[in-house]
Amino acid sequence: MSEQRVGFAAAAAALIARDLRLALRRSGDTLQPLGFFLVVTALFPLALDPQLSLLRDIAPAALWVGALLSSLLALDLLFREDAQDGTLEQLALCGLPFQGLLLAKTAVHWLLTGLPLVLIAPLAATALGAPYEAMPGILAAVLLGTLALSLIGAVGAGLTMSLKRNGSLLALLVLPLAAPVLIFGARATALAIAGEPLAAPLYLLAAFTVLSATLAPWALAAAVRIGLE
Amino acid sequence: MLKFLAMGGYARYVWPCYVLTAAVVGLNIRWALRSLHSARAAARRRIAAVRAAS
Amino acid sequence: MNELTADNLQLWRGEQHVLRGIGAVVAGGQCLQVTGANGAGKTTLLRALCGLVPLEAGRICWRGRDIAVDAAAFHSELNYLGHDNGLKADLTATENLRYAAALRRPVRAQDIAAAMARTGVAEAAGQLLRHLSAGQRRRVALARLTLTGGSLWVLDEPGSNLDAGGHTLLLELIGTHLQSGGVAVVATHRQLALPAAQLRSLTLQ
Amino acid sequence: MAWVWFHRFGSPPHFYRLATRLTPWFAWPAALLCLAGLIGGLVLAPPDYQQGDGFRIIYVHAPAAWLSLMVYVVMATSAAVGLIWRMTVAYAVSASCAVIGASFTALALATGMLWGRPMWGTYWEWDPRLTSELLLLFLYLGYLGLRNSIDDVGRADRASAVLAIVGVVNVPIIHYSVIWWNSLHQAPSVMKFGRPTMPAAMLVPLLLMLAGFTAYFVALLLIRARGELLRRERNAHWTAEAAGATATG
Repeated sequence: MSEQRVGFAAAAAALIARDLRLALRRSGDTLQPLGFFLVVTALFPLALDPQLSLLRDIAPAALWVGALLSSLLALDLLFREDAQDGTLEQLALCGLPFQGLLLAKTAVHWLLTGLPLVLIAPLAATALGAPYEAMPGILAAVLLGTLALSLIGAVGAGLTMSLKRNGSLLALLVLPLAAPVLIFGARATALAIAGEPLAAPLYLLAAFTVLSATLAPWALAAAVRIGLE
Repeated sequence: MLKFLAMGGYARYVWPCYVLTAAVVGLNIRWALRSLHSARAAARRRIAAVRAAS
Repeated sequence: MNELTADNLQLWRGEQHVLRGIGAVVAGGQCLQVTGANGAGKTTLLRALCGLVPLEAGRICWRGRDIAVDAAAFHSELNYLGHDNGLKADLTATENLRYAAALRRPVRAQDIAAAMARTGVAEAAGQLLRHLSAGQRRRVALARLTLTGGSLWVLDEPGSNLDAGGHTLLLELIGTHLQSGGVAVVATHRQLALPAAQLRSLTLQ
Repeated sequence: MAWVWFHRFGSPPHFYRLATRLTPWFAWPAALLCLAGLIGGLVLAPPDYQQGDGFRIIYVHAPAAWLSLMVYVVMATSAAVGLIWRMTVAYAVSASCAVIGASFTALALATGMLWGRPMWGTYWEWDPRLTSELLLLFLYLGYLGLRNSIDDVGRADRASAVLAIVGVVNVPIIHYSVIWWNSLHQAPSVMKFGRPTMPAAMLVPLLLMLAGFTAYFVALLLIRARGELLRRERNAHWTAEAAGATATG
């Protein structure tokens, strides 16, 4: 039987198209983390003081703790369902580079949960008293931060995808590893709000994101293979 | 001897540290030995079962 | 020459010694029928043959080469159907088949329609898998099998949820696969009505 | 049915016998080194000009902090060896490290807080070292959480190996980002304790304690690894003799 093979790019594109179509069909799954992010950031003023000047100091913390937790919330869906209905093992057995396919899946996951977070972060920041000039800085920091979170979180999701009662284990695995993202991201946001140059933390955050992008594929493929056993 | 125990007024902080350390050191020894003995016992049970079966 | 060989496979699942020195040779045009009680390790053996489960000892070779050495080449010729169908409930049958095939071979829309007609689910083409019966979903999975081909089929109880017509269809599909020189490993509870020459059998305790 | 077989890489029976023989060679030196270190540290070393006798906590705090980090590195390297060459012995070593590492990280935290109390007036101070130690404890808890939630030994080994490797790459990054974060808000904390500035009478006991704790860890590791090896070499013939089953027959 002549076996013309399909290239990796075509297969990855099909996988991305499939996941996007699925997400559109079940838009609930993608909107939930966003709702969660807005609720968390809205809680801080209630807990503190309506004065914008005061909120401005805690805005970075509120934004980034909210971003961290909502990314975490969305991560659990990443592999769990595909592992249960058998599509993930088909990916593992199709003979194409598994790391690439999993990276494509993580990219779609970021498009659906990370990017919307980036887009509404300015909205939440303004609600917390951030001046208009701070928006570009906040956008850049949240963009890099959510990318790093998706990459590290995907490894955690792979490790816990086939565990029955996963509960807070995913958070316990991912949050310590994401501490640098929180530190550099919040610092960059604080500088952006204060109008000072924020190159230093932004570059450090970018460096961490690049490191995650190099380390995650290997760890992701290894974790998912073990989960499929 | 009493002056030694007083630790120059820091006794409240120094001795608890040493007690804690002794506890952790001791506990780890106990856990390690217990883990080894339970593993050997399990191995003995498994081997007895295999011998009984074959 | 298509040939699958396995020798001295050893594997534990927790405290249970599931695979105890399993050996088998399946040449082109032959089907290895794996039988055994529930929990005897049929699924574990099949997943081990696909390379999904790392073995504690033993070797599996496809065309004389250890599958761990060049897994990508082995997997590109392998087609695995597990207990669950490997299909998405929120996609229609056609979409499922298109995306499944996209991982392996370029296929045209009419190939998909032909495969679904072949397995008797043509009428369910546009419906979400979620709305189909278990038997229909299994037939869509069989359509995926015929669509993506592959010289080695590893099927884990392919007949589950199938009606009588479904079983005869399954035997036809396996028959044509074997005639074209393909190799099949099938875990089943019912004896496969295949000619003796093509059938080898392995029972797990 | 022949169930006599040996794992391809690294021969478990050899390691088991070696571990049994070597344990006392690490246990006794550990005890002697620690005894010498304690006498030196608690009795002979002069009080610190700034912290008085309070500084003597260093003789348990520093070794515990050193152990917490070294054990994680040993755990990750043996996990990597296990994952790459699929060596049961490496997985046994890796599995033995976690509890030891976690308990000494907790000890380092506790002693750090007790040491901080007279200095800072509070039990907890977001000092870069204490914060890194706290994050390291979370890494250990994550590792232990993952390992305990998988029942099959083989899968638990491989999954926790991946986590340990990802963790060990992040440990320095977390440490330096915490230092970077801490240096933003305040001057480095007063507990600056550069080792070279310590006079010999203070330094020697510290080195003795560090060596003693390391030897103690190796002895513990050898004991635990023997047990873990038996759990993983389920059917090999040599386990009978190791488990003392031959005597009872």
